[in-house]
Amino acid sequence: MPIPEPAIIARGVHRRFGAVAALAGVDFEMAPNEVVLLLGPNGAGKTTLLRCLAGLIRPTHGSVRVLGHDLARNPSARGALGLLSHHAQVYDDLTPRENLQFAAALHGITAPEAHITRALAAVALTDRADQPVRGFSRGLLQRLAIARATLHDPPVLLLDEPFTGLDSPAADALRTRIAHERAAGRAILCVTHDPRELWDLATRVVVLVAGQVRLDVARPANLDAFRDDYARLLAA
Amino acid sequence: MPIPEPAIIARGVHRRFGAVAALAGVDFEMAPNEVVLLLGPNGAGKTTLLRCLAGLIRPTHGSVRVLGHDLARNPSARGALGLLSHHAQVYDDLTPRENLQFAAALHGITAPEAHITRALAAVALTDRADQPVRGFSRGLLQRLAIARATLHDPPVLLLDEPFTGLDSPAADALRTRIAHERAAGRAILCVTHDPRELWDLATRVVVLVAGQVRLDVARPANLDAFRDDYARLLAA
Amino acid sequence: MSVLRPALAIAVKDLRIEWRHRTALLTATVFAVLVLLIFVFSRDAGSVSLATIAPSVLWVALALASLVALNRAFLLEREHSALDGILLTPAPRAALFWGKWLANLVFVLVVQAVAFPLWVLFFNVPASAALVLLAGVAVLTAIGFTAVGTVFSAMAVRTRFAELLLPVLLLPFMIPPVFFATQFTVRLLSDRPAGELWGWIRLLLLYDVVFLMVATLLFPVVVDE
Amino acid sequence: MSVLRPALAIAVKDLRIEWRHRTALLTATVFAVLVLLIFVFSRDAGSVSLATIAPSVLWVALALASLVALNRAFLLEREHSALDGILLTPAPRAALFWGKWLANLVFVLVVQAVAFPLWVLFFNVPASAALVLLAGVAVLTAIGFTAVGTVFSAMAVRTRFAELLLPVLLLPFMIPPVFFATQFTVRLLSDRPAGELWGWIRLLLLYDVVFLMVATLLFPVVVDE
Amino acid sequence: MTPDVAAANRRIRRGLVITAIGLVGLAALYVLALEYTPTERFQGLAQKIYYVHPPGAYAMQLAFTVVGIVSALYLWLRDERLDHVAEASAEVGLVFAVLTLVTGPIWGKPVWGAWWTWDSRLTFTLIEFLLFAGYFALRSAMHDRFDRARYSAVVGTMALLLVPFNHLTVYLYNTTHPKPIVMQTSKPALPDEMLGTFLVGLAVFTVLYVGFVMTRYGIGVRRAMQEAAHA
Ligand code: HEM
Ligand SMILES: Nc1ncnc2c1ncn2[C@@H]1O[C@H](COP(=O)(O)OP(=O)(O)OP(=O)(O)O)[C@@H](O)[C@H]1O
Ligand SMILES: Nc1ncnc2c1ncn2[C@@H]1O[C@H](COP(=O)(O)OP(=O)(O)OP(=O)(O)O)[C@@H](O)[C@H]1O
Ligand SMILES: [Mg+2]
Ligand SMILES: [Mg+2]
Repeated sequence: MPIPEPAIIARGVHRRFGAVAALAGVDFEMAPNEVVLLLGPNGAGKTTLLRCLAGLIRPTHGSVRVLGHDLARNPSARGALGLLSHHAQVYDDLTPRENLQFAAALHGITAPEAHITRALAAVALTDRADQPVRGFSRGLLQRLAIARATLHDPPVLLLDEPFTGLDSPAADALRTRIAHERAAGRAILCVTHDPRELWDLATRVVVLVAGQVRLDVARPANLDAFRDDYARLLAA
Repeated sequence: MPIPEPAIIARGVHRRFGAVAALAGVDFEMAPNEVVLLLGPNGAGKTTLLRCLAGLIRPTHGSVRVLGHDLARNPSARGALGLLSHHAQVYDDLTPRENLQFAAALHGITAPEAHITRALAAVALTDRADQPVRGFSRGLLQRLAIARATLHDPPVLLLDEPFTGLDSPAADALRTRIAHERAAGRAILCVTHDPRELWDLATRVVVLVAGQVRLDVARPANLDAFRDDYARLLAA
Repeated sequence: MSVLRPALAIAVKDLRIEWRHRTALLTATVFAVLVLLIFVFSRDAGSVSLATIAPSVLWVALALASLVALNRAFLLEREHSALDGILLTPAPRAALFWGKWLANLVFVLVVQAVAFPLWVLFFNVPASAALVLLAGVAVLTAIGFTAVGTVFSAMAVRTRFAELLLPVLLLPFMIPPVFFATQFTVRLLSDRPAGELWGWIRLLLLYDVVFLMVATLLFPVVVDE
Repeated sequence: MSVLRPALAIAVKDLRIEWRHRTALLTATVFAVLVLLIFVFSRDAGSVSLATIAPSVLWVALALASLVALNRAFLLEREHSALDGILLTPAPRAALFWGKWLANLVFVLVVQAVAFPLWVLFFNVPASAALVLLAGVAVLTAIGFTAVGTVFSAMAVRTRFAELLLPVLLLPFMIPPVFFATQFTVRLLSDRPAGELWGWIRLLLLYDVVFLMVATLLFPVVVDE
Repeated sequence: MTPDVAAANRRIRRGLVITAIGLVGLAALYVLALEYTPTERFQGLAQKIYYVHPPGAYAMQLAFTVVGIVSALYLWLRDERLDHVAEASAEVGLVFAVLTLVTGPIWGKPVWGAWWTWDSRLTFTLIEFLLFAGYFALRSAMHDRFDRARYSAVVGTMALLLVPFNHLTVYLYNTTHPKPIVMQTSKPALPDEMLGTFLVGLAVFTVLYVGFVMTRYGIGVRRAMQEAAHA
């Protein structure tokens, strides 16, 4: 299906690390106001794909575009994107608030205070906002990472296993958040191993296996049916 | 309920980090052949409790026993316990096989090779067994961590969010593994945020909130009903 | 996006983290003094007078202390791979360089500010106007060290054992300025004509200009893949 | 559980990791050599002859290089908090100390084995039987450094300032052996009677014995909570 | 306010009282030194430093020795109060070390014409000073209270064992510094008034040391209490 004005384009993306071919020719597009679930076995290349799209690493071959920009070559356009990775990207010696203030400064957000307070409230970190991050529990750290990655309301969001370590209230909050973003016409690409986490909000499902797209369909109606197909796909 | 010859005993366990009271008087017991789900919001103290039981940190007050030993004071008894923590506890520069060989040597496992090969197969790492761990994807690392933590088949297993990052086949494999361990009469304490992951195998559910046990019941029959109760408990 | 604002934000962030627990600063200075000491004790009092080794000791000590100081620069970007967090923002790469460099320079200057007077004290250097000149030279060396060091520590941090790799990369580049500075010091203390001194200062200036430029140019290559 | 087997396992593991890419080894050696060089350059050729500073330079260089080497020891236990993995096994704490110490010792000795001949070369020290004795003394210093260093690096690694803290804690403990060794060297090279030399060796031996014992006793306190 | 905090406050007050006594003693010492003690023939007034400088050095030695012993005891008994004592004594020791390291050169300049010489006692102080600077660097770098106590105890104990080696080092490293006179086995060469004043100096500084440590100890304990009560 041809998509009008795509938010993300990946064309024939290859990426190898030494002997390992993490990505072996990924072709993928997504439009704004899509919520794409990116599934795939461990080591399939999901994280690598996200890092390529974000411009943190360059494809060995192929090209990536986010809102028409190659972020690796064109840093000034990076504000368009938010990446929630496996790492929190914060400083242990600063408090959550200070970490967000720093991020805000780099994003050139003007008058950030109100903004930051809201972001902290959104992940229920208000009461920990002024304690140093060092010693935060895994889930608290993940919440801060979410606030950090989405602070500048980017039109394109890449989420790598965003529900990791979140307790159920926090997970629900994140789902609501994603629902809003979707309504606001953002493009959201979310890596997960448990499609249940975001099934109802997803518009499309993409399965990556061994660095290649094996399945790219509009979200099926029936989750259980899909999970059987998925299991069969991986077994093959 | 009085339990015969408990595998784990925690009596009035307090643990404070600076101003934060991570554990505020935890009383908890579990028998062999129990599978206990440990639930609780982020920052409730679950990881801290596991680390206290494993003897990695000492309670500020209170006492812990694993098969009758305080592991912090009595290292030689530590073989009785396996801890799968948030960190993989492996060396990036060694291969999975080398990492397990090292662990085997420290556990005094004799003739480990066959043992190790089996452990690697159990987590489907056989084909990566001889590549350095550096650059492993999150899920692959988690699988290695599982193999590492359970290499010496300890009678007591502490699992901290063991399903993190695992793809569905790996998660299923882990569940089967836990089922076997349970059948073999092992005591398994498993921290999770999504009770669905291990509901059918669990024999008991314990909820920790703000460093105290708020709920300690035999596993309810109805998961959805329980999740509502749990939500209400956290909301309170 | 402007360079200045993010650059300042980065420098302020670094210095704030250091300031939070002055451990790094304290240790770097104590380290400098200890290097002074270990020299004194590793010399044979019989044959080598303190005056003769004073210049070498000063510059070697300052060089090693800067090394230690530079190490921390990118180490704190490593935990939770915070560096990615910076690279994901539209802040220009130049801003990252200038910010890091500024923080490093301040840090090294503070260390020097403590170590230098102690050197004067321990080696009984005659207090005179010459010392002001010497302090100026110290600043010049600091500028050069930190320019090169900022680039290298950004490289080193991507590797395991960054703290070990940095010295090897950086020390060769420290040899020329250390050499110039020592020669300058020797002549200054045996008060030779200003003409002789000026030559060495010019060399230091040259080094600083060249490597500041090169560093600014190459830095983006290092941080961007 | 026996101490020997896990101790060896730990030492072998460390050395194997090191051998895999030799980063730290290379670094420490290059570091030692560069320190030698920086001295040659930072001295005032006019007034200071190489021969007079040769002893100092040797020992300062070796001390600083060992510092670099020791830093490595517990850094590799930090990623993925592998140290917890060790502490969770029944292996006795003493085994951890002996294993780490052994690895560190081997490591430092290798560095010395490279740096020492180069020193002889650069400072054209007359090659003679005396050098064998000197090498022996180098081993003695290495034993002391690594004993204390193993304990301190186990502590420093628990902080964010490992690479800064270790030198500051360790250097004061390095001063006596460095001093003894220098005195020994000076006398050896100006071939004094054996009696004079022997005294310094005895002091080094005393230092080694004392701190090996203390380190073994205190190490468990550091790793166990 | 918990009873412990109250106790801590009481200890602080007692410490301050003793400190006050010490300060009065110090004033008295100076009256004594300036009024009733003959001015030394060669050094003139400079020699008056003699009544604070060696005592300062002595108090520093005392402080760091206490740190060492208390640290060793902590490793044995694991009593948190011992850690507070160590912290207090180390901090006070640093203060006296600075005093010695400042008065020493002030004295050295007129007497030797040099601010600093690599004399054994000077150098020894300096090394001890740096050793304990490292000790504090470690303390400040540790986040967990228990780890901090354990680690600093280890360093403190090892520092105590290093002392003899440092002494050896600095003494073998040829000394230009006056040999201790008071400690000589033969009758002290000092005029009796000087000796008397000198001994008063030692007493005064001992009192000051005790006062400081008590106060600082109380503060340390209270801090810990409040931290605990906080949660
Ligand atoms: C830190 C730099 C120091 C300087 C510049 C210094 C200087 C001096 C001077 C000028 C004197 C007078 C010597 C005389 O009577 O002609 C003196 C005496 C003394 N100093 Fe120091 N001192 C220093 C450190 C120390 C230290 C660390 C100690 C003790 C560990 C110490 C202990 C003494 C003692 C006991 C005396 C009196 C015995 C005597 O008069 O010879 N000094 N010092
Ligand atoms: N920096 C690296 N160095 C070497 N190999 C790497 C690196 N990063 C990724 N790889 C390899 O590339 C492949 C894909 O890794 P990636 O992290 O993208 O997988 P993933 O789909 O995110 O897996 P997971 O579901 O476990 O997170 C894996 O085989 C991994 O080992
Ligand atoms: N080393 C530490 N230093 C300071 N505070 C700590 C430390 N470890 C844990 N804490 C605090 O103790 C509390 C409990 O932490 P813990 O990791 O046990 O929570 P948790 O139940 O595992 O949370 P999560 O579900 O997010 O993993 C948290 O408030 C955390 O900030
Ligand atoms: Mg991934
Ligand atoms: Mg946890």
